[in-house]
Amino acid sequence: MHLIYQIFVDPFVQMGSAPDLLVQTLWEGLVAGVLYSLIALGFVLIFKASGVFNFAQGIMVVFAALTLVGFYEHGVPAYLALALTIAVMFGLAFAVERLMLRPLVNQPDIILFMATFGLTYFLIGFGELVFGGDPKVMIASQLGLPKGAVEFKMAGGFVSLQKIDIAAAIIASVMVAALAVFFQKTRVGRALRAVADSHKAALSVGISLEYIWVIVWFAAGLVALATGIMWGARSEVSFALEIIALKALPVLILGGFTSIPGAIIGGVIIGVGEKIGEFYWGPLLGSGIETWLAYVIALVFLLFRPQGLFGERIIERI
Amino acid sequence: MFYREVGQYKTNYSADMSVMPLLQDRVGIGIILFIAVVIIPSFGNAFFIQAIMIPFLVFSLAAIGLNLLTGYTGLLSLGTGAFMGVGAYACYKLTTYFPGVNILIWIVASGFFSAAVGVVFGLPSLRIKGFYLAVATLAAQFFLSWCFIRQPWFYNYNASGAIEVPTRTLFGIPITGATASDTARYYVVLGVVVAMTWLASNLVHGRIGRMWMAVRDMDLAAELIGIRLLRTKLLAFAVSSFYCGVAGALLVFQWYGSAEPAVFDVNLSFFILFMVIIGGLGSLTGSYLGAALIFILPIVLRYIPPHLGIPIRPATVDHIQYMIIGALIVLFLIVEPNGLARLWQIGKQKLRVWPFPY
Amino acid sequence: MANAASGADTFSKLLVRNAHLYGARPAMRHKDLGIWQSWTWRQSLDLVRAYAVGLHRLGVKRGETIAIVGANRPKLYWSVMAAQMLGAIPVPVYADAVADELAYVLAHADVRFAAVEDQEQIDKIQSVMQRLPKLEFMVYDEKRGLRDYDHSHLRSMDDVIEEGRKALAGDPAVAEWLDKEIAAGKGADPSIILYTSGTTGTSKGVVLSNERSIHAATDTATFDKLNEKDVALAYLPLAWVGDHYLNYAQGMVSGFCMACPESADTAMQDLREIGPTFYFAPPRTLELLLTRVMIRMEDAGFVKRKLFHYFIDVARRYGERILNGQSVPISGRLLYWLGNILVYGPLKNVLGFSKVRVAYTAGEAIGPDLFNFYRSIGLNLKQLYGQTEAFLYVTAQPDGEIYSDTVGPACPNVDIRIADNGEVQFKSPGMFTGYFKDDAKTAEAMTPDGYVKTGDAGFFDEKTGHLKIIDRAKDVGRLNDGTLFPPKYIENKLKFYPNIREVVALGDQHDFVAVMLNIDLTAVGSWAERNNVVYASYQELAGHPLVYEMIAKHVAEVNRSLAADKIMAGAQIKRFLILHKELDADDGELTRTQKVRRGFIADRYAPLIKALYDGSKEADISTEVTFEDGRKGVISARVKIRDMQTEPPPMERAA
Amino acid sequence: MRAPGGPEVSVGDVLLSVDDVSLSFGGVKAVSNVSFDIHKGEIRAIIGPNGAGKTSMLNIINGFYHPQHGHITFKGKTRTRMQPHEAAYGGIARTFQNVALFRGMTALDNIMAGRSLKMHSNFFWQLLRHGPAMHEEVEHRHRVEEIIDFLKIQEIRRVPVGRLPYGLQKRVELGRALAMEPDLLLLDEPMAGMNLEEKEDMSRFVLDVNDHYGTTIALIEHDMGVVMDLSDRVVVLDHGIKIADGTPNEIKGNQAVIDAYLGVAH
Repeated sequence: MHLIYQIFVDPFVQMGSAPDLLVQTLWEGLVAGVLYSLIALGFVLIFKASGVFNFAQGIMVVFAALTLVGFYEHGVPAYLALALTIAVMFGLAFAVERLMLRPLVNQPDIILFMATFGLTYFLIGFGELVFGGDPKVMIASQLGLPKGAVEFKMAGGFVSLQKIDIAAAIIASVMVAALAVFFQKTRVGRALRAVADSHKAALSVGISLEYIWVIVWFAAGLVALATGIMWGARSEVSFALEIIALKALPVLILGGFTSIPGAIIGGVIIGVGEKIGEFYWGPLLGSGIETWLAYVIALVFLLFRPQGLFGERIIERI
Repeated sequence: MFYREVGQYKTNYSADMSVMPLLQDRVGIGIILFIAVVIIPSFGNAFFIQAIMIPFLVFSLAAIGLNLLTGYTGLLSLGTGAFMGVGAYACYKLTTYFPGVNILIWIVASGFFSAAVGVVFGLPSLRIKGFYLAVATLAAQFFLSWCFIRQPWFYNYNASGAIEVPTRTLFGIPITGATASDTARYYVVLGVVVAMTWLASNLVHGRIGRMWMAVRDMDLAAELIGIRLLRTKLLAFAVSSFYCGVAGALLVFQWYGSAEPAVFDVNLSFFILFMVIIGGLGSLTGSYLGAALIFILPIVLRYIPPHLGIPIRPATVDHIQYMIIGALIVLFLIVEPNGLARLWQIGKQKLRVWPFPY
Repeated sequence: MANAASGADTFSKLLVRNAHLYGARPAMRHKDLGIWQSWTWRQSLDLVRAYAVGLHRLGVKRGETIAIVGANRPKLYWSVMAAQMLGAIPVPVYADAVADELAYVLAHADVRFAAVEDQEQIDKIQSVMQRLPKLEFMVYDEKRGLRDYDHSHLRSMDDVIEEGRKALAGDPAVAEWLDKEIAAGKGADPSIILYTSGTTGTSKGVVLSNERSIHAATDTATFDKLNEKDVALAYLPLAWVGDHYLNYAQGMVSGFCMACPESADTAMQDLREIGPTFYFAPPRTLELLLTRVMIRMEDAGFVKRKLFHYFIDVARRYGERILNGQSVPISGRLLYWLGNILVYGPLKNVLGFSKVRVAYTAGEAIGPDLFNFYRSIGLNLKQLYGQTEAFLYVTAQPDGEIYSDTVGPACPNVDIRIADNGEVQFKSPGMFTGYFKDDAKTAEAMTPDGYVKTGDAGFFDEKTGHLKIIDRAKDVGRLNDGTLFPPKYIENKLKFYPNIREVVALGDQHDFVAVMLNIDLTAVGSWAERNNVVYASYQELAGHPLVYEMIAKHVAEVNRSLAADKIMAGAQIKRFLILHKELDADDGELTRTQKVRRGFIADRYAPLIKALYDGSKEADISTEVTFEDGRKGVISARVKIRDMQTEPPPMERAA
Repeated sequence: MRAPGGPEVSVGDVLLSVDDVSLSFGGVKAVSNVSFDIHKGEIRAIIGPNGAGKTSMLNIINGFYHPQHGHITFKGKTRTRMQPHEAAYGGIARTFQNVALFRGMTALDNIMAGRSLKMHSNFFWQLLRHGPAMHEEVEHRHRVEEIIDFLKIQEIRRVPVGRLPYGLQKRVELGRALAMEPDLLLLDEPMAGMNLEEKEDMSRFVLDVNDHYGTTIALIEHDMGVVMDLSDRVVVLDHGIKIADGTPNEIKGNQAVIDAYLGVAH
């Protein structure tokens, strides 16, 4: 009886009694969600274009962030460092296509999936070798990202929004918009969508798969960089970040592997749901439930919509 | 070349359908078993038995478990680590509650617990497929490892949060815990692993194996020839998790001796998955080969530089090791996507038709 | 085993004896439904008894003939046994015989019954029914496709056997009656009629008697120490004396197991599975096999290939001597031992020869290289000489006395003499009792003092005392200048080249020797691939200038070897051509045992022969061909003719 | 052993009847108000131009799709929502337009898999591969070998089907269907993409199956020649609507059919 109360009543009472906390939590969730979305976005881009389930997306975030900071630490001016990092990400995309995707073309998905594991390990090793294992501070301010927080009163309490978070939200939305345009308007973008349907189609558009893959991985790299900067600015740059890649997976289930809007909305749902759950229900289950809550949400969701929020409906033919 | 198949003809179906129709193969297995049972314990040093053979066998068993699910039934799972955990903790709890009962029984029994858990988390497999399912299994992974960390009941409220393996005996000889000799533990592991491998090969060579592979190769067609998809998939989940569970129990009770929850995190799942892929999907032999490669490679990499007298900081070794393993995995996938098992087969075929090329 | 055989003077009695001696040992195996179905001697006996009773109920009577048509299948062998048990005379017919030949044999043998393999044979027979007024009833093995056939004169063997079994079970009197029937069989009774595929004209029915067959088989089985533990693969035509002697008769006498392949095309695989200990193959089969081996080795990796050729060379040097138990340097033994592990052993394994204890080849001369190859890798291959009229064996090579160019000394209890005209004549235990319904021909084939004329020309080699066969006596002709001309001798020399499949040598009553030949599509084909010569058909490849070049080289070599031999020097080849089509049994150019039908070819290819001798560079020819499905068609071509240099006979040899 | 479900139907009676069945995918009508029946022991052809809804029809019959309207009566039992495996147990087997074999398995295992629904030995015997489990394996292997012999595919027994040429794959697939000892065999374009010789073989096999096993057959085929030779009765679909039903000869003359094939606008 008491338990029932604890689960189904008490949390909502709390929410009602302290709306400022609720808003605060929602905001936290939203921001976290945005970052999940960004990573998920990286996955979706690659999955759409090459059917590769890119496990390395998470590590690419870390790698990008580390490279950026690394350059800066070696005395490279912040914006130049940024440019260089972008160049590095392109190099990475190029190398991946050359050394990994091309030789593995037409292999079963699971093999490519495994290959991205290999990539992950390689990048971890490489990153630690070059930049060392210890955490670094993101050069947020040097990149002109705002500091501090805006606070405003609300229902007898405070709600404080980190400027950096606001920036994150904005940048994320800008990126999504940009990508949307890229997909809808540009020739490559259209080819890309064609690839998602069938590789032959892409070729008929007259663009080589190799080229498309490089572009896509590069795009994913950029997204990773952005994510890295944001996330790094909020906490710090270290391989601990890798875990957020796994956080992004339930987002994918929710949004569908091939849907960009799905990734965004899924991200927000997961982010918010996670924070709310952790904050209001966590205590009675013992804290730390956010490690799996996201998955359980996604899983339950899956049982009703196997193809995710926006994924194409699967009509089985035979 | 060593194969002499002339005159090895079958006059009845049971002989024709035996798992190893060729005499030479049976002899080969015999030799391997002899080495495992007699040579290694009598000549292998403590390090070899304790730090290489025991874990190798345990991981092989886990790999077989995952292979039954992913390789034979085509269901990708990333929850292996957790299922192993369930086994380990189940065994731990069982032996704390019933110290009297022989530990071997509990090791096997713990398999049933992970089987049950496996079935629960396998339920979604009816509706969802491929990577969606893989991600779903991650739910199991994270939820369970969370339990191991956050629910003190699992580790008897130890301050350390780790589980300590008590000493248990078989015929008066300690086979678990601090006092158990390497050899004793080795024999227990060997016994269990060999027996379960035999059972697994029986399964996959029979009706159930065919049903699993049918589901893997084309589930719609499978359904239309009267195979019930959910049942078949759940059975695969159950059997697979059972194997992983036992492997997990062995891992803690016969190898580590004590374990933090962290042991059974998602990385273990990936580790086992590597073994299966590199070893070869849908091959029991492959599971062993994969386990050998993935488990032993790092050890080798770790011990080579010192022997070559190259002075490197251990941290650096770590990093380089990561890079090499990563690169090797990619390289290997490029060279032989079908895994070591395939190479093994090709080699065997060559020997069979020797001196001819095909 | 000889003594064991004594007492039993008919095959039926032998079968009974075997059921007692080797009751639980396998008598018959058959690759069917994926596994080797097996029957022990006891089971065979029971089955045959039931079958015999069943046949009797259908009206088969003592002394009657019954046709056996089909491939090597247990049920057909049992048909033979069942017939013999009733004192009826089985008449096996080649499964691939075209309706026409089939009609001739069945009519000539006045069969009232036929035991056939399947629908195909039944259709064939029914298509010539009007020529077989005597044929009343057919029993078949394969039910498939016969469901809606009129069964008033048709039964499945299974039913017949089942009926017999019921009868035997139901009434002990039947069993007694059958025992009497078996006892009633006399050694002198004919046991079988084998129709010779006769190199010339239509075939004759060679009648063999129980006791003679058994006597002969006993002698040779003893000679080769065959026993109940041996295994033989019955893959050669069941109607051919070779199969009936080597597998059926010797099997019955020594109680070994006869294994039937799943089908003709799986024979190779089945051979490998069953691993026979007693093996027979005509030279052309061995040749085909060797060619395949060499071709496959061509595709092997460099190292493997080198290894292979090195050790094959080692084998050539020591293998044979080791097999003959002669002295070999220790180093040689060592190398051979190594080679045996690396090459010979595995090779014999993939070919299915690992367990072969005794292997025979016969039918035509075998190339020394070919013969020595198999012996050198440790296959105890031997030659025998014989013919249907002798129930196969006349001479055979005993272990340890093996020469590629002889056929060995007379078999035990065989008496051989050479007539003045060089013809080989013999008296043997197994010799036939006469041609069926043809005393004239029988008389013709025998000498007044009871020797059989083989029709082969030959002589005893002084050195070895073994018999050497050059050619058919009547085929040995003379060129216009009087030089001796044994066509076979020349043809064989050419045929020993893997590239040459078939040869017809001409020269009798001509000024010089000329040959027409077939290239071997397998060998030349792969040669063409390696030298990227493109071709669409046999005809195109045969006409290719490069191919002519290659063949010309072979012919030149043959001329050289002919020149080396004084009497043959005059018979060198002056001109040759490559035929535009492969000689084929379906067109009547070859016999069913793949021997060349000279007379027939002479008029069929008259235009070419004319061209060969009138010096023209090429000639047109069009020939009618029969396709597998029996349809006929015509192919015509322009065939090139090639002139050859001849070598002068080396004087010092002459001296 | 006959499949369970429904009383035995004797030759000539209605084995299966399709009553007023309609199926649509999100607005697109695949089949609308189609009715026809299949008699025990006959060979029934379903023909029609591309997109006529033939394959959908088969998918409905063996429960892979569920019609929104109308129902199927099989062996006297009427079902609207039948699961595929139920259909299989009921005695309906099926081959597919583009071969749906288990590519990773040998021809033998594929056909053995076809007998799964007839094998019942429990899990623990399976584990030991002994006793009942092994007896069962042997017994069914024997049945399967008979099919292999019947289809003349002995030499490819142990070849993974993925490596087989198309024609042989089709044959193996037929074998797998036969292994189920079905009362009703659905063949979806059994001769698609075959050369003349292969077509003749396949036609032979289809007739033999019908004759030898007495199996009722419903087949979709484009090659009119084949249809006319093989089938006892033909039903013609066009744009999901039944436009004709009758013996081959009746169909030949039918104006609607001719129009449909000449693509006269509707």
